[in-house]
Amino acid sequence: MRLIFEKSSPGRRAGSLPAYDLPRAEVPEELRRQRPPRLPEVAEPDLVRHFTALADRNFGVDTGFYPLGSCTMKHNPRVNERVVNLPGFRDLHPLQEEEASQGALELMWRLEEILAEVCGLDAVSLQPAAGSQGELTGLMLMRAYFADRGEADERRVVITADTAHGTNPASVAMSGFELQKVATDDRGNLDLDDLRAKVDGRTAGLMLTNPSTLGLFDEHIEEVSKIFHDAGALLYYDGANLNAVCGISRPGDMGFDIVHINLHKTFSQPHGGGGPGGGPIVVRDILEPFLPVPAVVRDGDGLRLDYDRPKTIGKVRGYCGPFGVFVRSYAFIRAYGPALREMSEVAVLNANYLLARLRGAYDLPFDRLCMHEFVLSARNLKREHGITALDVAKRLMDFGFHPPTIYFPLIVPEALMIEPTETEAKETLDAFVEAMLAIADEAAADPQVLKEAPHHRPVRRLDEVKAAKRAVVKYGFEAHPDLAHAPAEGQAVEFQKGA
Amino acid sequence: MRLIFEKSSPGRRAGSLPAYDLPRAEVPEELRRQRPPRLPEVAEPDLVRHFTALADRNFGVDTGFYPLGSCTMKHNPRVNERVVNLPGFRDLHPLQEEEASQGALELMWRLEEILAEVCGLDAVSLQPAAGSQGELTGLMLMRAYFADRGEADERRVVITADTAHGTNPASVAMSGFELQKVATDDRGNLDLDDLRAKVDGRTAGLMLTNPSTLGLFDEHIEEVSKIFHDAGALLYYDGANLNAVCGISRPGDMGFDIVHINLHKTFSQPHGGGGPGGGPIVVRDILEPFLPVPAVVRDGDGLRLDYDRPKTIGKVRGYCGPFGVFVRSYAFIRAYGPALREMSEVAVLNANYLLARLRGAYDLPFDRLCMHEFVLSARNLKREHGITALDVAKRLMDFGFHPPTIYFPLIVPEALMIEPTETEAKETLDAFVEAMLAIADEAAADPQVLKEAPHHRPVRRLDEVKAAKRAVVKYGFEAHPDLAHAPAEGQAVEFQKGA
Amino acid sequence: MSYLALTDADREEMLATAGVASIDELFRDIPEGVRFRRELDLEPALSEPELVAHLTELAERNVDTGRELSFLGAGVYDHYVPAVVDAVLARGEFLTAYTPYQPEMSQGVLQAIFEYQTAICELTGMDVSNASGYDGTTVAADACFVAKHVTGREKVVLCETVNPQVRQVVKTYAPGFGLEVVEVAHRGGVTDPGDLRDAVADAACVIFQQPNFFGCLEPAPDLAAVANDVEALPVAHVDLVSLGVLEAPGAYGAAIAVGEGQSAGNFQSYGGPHYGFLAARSDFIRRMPGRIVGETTDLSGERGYVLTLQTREQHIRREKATSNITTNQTLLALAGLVHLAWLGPQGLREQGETCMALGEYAKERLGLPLVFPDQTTFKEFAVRVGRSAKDVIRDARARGVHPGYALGRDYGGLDDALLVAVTEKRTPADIDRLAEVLGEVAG
Amino acid sequence: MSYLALTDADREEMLATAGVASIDELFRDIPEGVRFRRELDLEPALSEPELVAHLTELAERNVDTGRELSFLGAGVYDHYVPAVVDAVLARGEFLTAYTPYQPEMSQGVLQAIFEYQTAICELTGMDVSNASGYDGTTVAADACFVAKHVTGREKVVLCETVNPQVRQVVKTYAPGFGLEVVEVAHRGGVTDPGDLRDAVADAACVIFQQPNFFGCLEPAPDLAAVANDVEALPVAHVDLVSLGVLEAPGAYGAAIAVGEGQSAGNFQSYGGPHYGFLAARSDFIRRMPGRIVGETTDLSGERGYVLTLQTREQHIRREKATSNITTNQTLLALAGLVHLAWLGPQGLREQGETCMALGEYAKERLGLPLVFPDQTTFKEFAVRVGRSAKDVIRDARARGVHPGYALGRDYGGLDDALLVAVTEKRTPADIDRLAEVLGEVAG
Ligand SMILES: Cc1ncc(COP(=O)(O)O)c(C=O)c1O
Ligand SMILES: Cc1ncc(COP(=O)(O)O)c(C=O)c1O
Repeated sequence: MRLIFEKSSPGRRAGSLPAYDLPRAEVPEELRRQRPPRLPEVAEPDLVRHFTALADRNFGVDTGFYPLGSCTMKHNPRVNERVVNLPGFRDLHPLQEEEASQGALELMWRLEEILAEVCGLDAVSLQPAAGSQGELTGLMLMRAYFADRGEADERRVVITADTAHGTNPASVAMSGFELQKVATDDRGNLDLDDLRAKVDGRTAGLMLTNPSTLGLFDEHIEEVSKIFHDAGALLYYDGANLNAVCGISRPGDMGFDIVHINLHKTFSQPHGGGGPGGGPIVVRDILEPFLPVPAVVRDGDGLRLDYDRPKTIGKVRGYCGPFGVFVRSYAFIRAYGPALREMSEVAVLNANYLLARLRGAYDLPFDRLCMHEFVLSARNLKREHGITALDVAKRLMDFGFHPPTIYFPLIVPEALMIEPTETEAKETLDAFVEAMLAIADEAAADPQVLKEAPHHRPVRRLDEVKAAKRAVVKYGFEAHPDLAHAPAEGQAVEFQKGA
Repeated sequence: MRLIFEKSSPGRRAGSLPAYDLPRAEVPEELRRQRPPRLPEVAEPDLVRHFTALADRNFGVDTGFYPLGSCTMKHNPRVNERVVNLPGFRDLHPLQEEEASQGALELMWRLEEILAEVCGLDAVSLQPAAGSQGELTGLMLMRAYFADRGEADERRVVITADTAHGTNPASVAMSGFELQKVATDDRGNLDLDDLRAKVDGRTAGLMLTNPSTLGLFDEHIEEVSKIFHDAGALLYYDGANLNAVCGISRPGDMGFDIVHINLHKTFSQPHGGGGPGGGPIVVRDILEPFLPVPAVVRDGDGLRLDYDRPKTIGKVRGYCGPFGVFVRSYAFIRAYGPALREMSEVAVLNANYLLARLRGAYDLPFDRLCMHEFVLSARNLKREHGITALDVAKRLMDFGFHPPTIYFPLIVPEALMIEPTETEAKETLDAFVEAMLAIADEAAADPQVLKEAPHHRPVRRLDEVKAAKRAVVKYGFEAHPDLAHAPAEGQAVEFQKGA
Repeated sequence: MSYLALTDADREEMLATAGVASIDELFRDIPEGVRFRRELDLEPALSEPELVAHLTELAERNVDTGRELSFLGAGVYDHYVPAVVDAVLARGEFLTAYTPYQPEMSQGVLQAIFEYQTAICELTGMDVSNASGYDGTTVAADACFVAKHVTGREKVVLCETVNPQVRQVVKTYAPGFGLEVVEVAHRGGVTDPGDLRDAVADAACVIFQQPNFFGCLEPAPDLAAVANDVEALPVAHVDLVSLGVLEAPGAYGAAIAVGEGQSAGNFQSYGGPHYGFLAARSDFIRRMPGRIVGETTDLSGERGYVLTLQTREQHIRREKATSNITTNQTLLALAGLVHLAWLGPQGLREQGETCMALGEYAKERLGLPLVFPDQTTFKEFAVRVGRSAKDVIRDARARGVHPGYALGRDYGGLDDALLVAVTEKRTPADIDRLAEVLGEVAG
Repeated sequence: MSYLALTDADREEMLATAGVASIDELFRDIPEGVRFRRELDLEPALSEPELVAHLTELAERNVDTGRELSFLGAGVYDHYVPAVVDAVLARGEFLTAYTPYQPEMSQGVLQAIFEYQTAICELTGMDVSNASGYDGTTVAADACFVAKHVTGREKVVLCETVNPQVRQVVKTYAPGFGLEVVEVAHRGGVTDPGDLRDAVADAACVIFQQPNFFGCLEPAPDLAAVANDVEALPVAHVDLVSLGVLEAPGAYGAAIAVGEGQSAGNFQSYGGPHYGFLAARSDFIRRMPGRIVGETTDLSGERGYVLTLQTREQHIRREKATSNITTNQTLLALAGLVHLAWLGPQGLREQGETCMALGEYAKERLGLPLVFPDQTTFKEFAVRVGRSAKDVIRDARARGVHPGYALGRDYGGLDDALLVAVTEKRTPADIDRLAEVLGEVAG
């Protein structure tokens, strides 16, 4: 499909703005724009058609089943789109005086109360824009906490699991800590011996996802938290998998001191093809003094923003964070009320149902009941037929399903990480199972059809190696390269896709 | 694709409404519902997916070029959707007190002024819900007018052109007039001799589309109107083709006394897959007393609804008509201002450009410059290759275009009635031309591919004869018939599609 | 602002291709005498932001039901419209499509209409539904046209308890159809079967409304029986919201069911666009007005949908057509379908029960004399306010509450009667507020 | 209300298939000691209409820019957002998609990002743009991280005229990066190149804002030159709306351009979600943080788009990644693309010219002393109001006008300074009204 720049024609335009007849103000020559930017020039009809056509080439939860493990692709209720567009939210300036933004402050206050209850902890900052930023913020809190105790120079190490999401080690590095990895035992729990060997006075804390990225709840979590707390270290909970345990088990009760929540996962903020998201952090009281400013505080019968926090780490994002995201997630939670527990129950039921029906055809590295998601391995297909997890994923597209996350977690070869979420009907799960079983059969009967999949998408399998080698990252106008006649470099590469 | 009833499962639901704990009010046994209606039972996620999937199986102006002759499928500006959803319009009750609906009354008043100016006439009623209802209303006005003059019993006949849209004769019949048809001459104008022979003291009036459904402006329109007015009869203007002449020639100046305007054509109300529409009527002062009530009238510096019109025909629709349609069309017109003329100029330019490029490959029954649309004939293809207008239409689908109107007007065999509208880019027109020329070539080279077209739509050519014979017009639940195993009856039938 | 895509260069090239020297020459066939030579006298073009500002200013001069606590109904109701309806109607493939003349391009809207027809038939207990009519008034007129052709008779009997808007439209259409209209007065808020019997002789049809304009439940089965006894078609004008708790017209012998669809899926929007529904017994299928979608198969035997029974329609049958309608209200009917699917059978029943319960609560809290004390009501009821209802409305609105509709606008002797509507959106607390205000302003 | 689809029958069957007797048993691996045994202490579930009523009530407790005449900017602006943006963002295929990990499923969003990257590069004069960062503050911190790795240096120089929100975020991130932050005070509203030269020695980068927080135009080319002289990366923080009239950072030697995208395509929404953009010279392409979309071909040689250069990213490079970011602001960036395509080059230039012209008109009409009289300003400017700006704001708001931002919140000695923003939505008449009100309330 042509780029909008290729549909552009000089002098065409869609938009119109008011023109007041006022004398023109001059920009000093040396600061004035010399060459006009080559933005698209199209009329509104073609603008609408272009983006309608692009949407038609995209797949969302609205289009069908999207079991992308670790991403919790649940239904996004339409009522949330209605309320987030209320003028009182949509057209509110972030620096509006506090007395004129009480509704916004009230919503944030209530959302904080809810998240604290769900996590079993004491204080919340809604500011982080995503889970990764929540991680970074949480680690900054750790540093500030130990600095405050004069242990800044000792507490240098943060431990993560070898199943950890890539953001965990990356956040550790960005926040200036040293990284240490701990192994996973044969039941998918943290290896306690390895752990004991590594935790000491240099340990600042643990970052853990529980249930883990294997979709398994750590059976020794109490022991784990004891090990860290006894060593004077803190525990950080990566909340990406919170959808499994709302109202069932609370991070604070498990012993975690800092939690981030991905509002765009558990609490249904639509992810918009990459974002926005929200990564609020929820902490134990000992960490509250270090939270980012401003804090929403009660003041008489009103609310205000408190900047006067001497020990704060500062700010990690502008204003109070991604407010629109808060509105949607707040609305989502209020629709459920205490039945949030049922949400998690059904998410776990759906996952276990799929697991039970698929375990015969694909390898199951850790044979336990799963939580909201589970990880299969296509290594049996690879061994027997040379069919990889990538091939399975691409072939699923032809059956009208979005593939699961693949090649993650890294400790599982040919990983297929499947998360159905609670909003899918049994009929949908059954149809997915039929497709997965059919693919396993095809692997034996007709492997080539898998290797060349997908066959029914707007494009066939894309050459990712060529993309990386050529690095064509913008339209070149007159000088745009013609990759079609560049040699093929290979096909989609086998690394983590999803999560 | 399955029907939503086939996706239904007992106990599932999407919606939720407030439940107040109040004593339950009983319905008398004999009036109480006995068997619950079998409405769909689906959760919101599947509800959204179902209608998303249905939308994907539908083609609109947003999807691509839609040259459906006589339907004026132009772009629908998105800003109109924004303003029509303003709470002050969307949530306004039609019986709200006048002092609390001044904004709505003001909008209707301004729209009436605009339509009167565009038509060159004096008074307007926005009430009719569509063009057809405008016709009926206009004919009721004729009857009331002659009744008022004591000529009710003489003036029994309404004359229409043999090129007239089906709604014209149908409206004549429904309003209790007798129908008489007048022929078209070899330049596509009304046949004046035939006309003179038919107009007499029994003639109530003429119904005419000008430019005609052939896309041709009647070169003798002044003479035509003189003939009717001399006979004491009235002239009715079917405004379906008004998009050709805004600011260029006004029905009132042509001699017409009553006009209907299809707001969903010329003034861009989106047609929504069948409706809504709007069919305001615009009349000469002599007819104003008979207009439907209420009328919007100035009263001091406010506006009010006047019901006190002793000679009114009454009401043809509830309240003041389809108000939301007025909002969109008013916004559309205000965006153009006096440049409405340019809108018509470009509509006519686009049509003549297409005509010039296609005339070589398809027959052109009336060889003149066209207005906003033109009518080709596929009779040459039929004669030489057995390819019908229907086959051409179906094949166009494979090129990504909506077919033109076919088999209308009736006086043109194998008619292809093409209306590009003013909002199409030249690139789009060129692509359409290429497709039409390619199809003309295919007719000779590979007629079978046309006979079996379309090949790239969600369904292949549908059996309309079977549909009419079997008349399955609702889902039968347990007893739903299986047409797949019923014998084929034939294919799509060759009658008017479009307009 | 304009929505044109041609550049100047495009225009030049296209004029040349068309073989004319100028835009003006394109119009050479238009006689000089009817050429419009000045500029249209319209206000200057507005940019998009100016357009929005202007329309916002107009909109804010209206008091919508978000800005005052409203109990105004009388045929159009402030029911909740679910957000999914907005989302579906915003899809350009639905919004910007024309009537599905070419079925292979339009399976989405065709299947949706087929589903709509099914839902309407289920609710009304009928065999066939059309794809919608203009609104709740015109479908009543359509029903008369059907009845005339089916019975060959020339009289329509209208119950006075039918919405005045509907009656007015029927009376406006009737003469053209060659029909005379007779009205039957009500007794105590409902139609008396005896009175109807006296009027019904050689009528083509009888139109009654359930619940009627006063919110009262008519003895619908009896009225239908009276009509059927003399082979006049009983036409029931019903509210979809009531059909979860009230019997389906088909179940008590109605031949045709019609109604205003607004309360299922459409915003009030000052009266439109809305949709009217019309469903009938299968005997009348070939007399139905308007579009009907039917199921069929394609060349490969796959199921598909098309506009069917088109030989009824104007584009084929011309002056012999069952109606002149072409554009209808498909998009609004689609909204109705989405709304009904969102509610489901259980939701619809609960909604009806809630409206009734709130109604009873309101009667009790208001403590005002009921105009029709002996009747069961649904969603709406009439009370006496002791003085001119118009004045009471004015004074209540000054207190931020719109208390309802002044029945004196349509019925003699009811100047002090107020018609109060309660939808599921009005809470008991809202009703308490209404009671408080009426306590202050009622006579 | 819930969004669950399983019926009770489904649950029974599925539990059986999963081989457990009850829902509770599904959680048997969770140690007893950490099981949560009571019900969550949350308010009861709300039905959809109740939810809308509740949130509407909250929303109405805010005074949005539709309810008062506002001149508040300071980083977030009330520019017009075209209706097409709403329409595109409402498409479920965009709205409800995740990051395009599987390109064959996501060509729509991938191509859109590629187009976005192209537009950002055109506007900034850079070679490569990422797919967006969180907002205008975090992209500045990202730039520091890039600069640190590129230069191996450990100091960041921040001009004091950079938005305080941005500076605070940079200072919060810096320690983790092992960076020290030095600020350069302004002279008369802009940064003096000489002052900068004194501070820039062995800095990794210099961050300046154009137009700066006071709306003043910095001597950007000189500042960039000073940085380049010592091989510190010049990082320009720019406003997209200004780039139709102001020079592209790439054209005056900036190494990296960042900024807040809100003013192109996003509503104010109390500060988010918005998007931050980050673009750089091609030298830094393999140090770029975040997603980048690249062009490639498929098995048949057809053009297509994929996430590329992923070896920079956390899921592959782990602790060695150029950033930890995964979720970004794609939907908001898409809004930006639609907005920019709607405007086109001519529209963008006109918008910039209009904002400037209105600014000059406002300075003249207000007739208040300018805080920085010698500077050219864009869209925003600072005036002295003769008494506490906070009090002036309070009193002006009481008259229905929000006059701007109190600079004293961030800058010493400016308690009487008011920062006034004028977008194309403010008419000369609006400005007259502001002048009138300030005439009443200014000291
Ligand atoms: C386990 C885990 N941790 C962290 C993240 C990062 O969260 P976000 O994408 O919100 O930055 C994700 C999401 O991709 C995740 O799956
Ligand atoms: C020439 C002509 N007349 C009348 C009509 C009927 O208009 P409407 O569909 O608005 O009832 C149409 C539209 O189909 C038409 O093309």
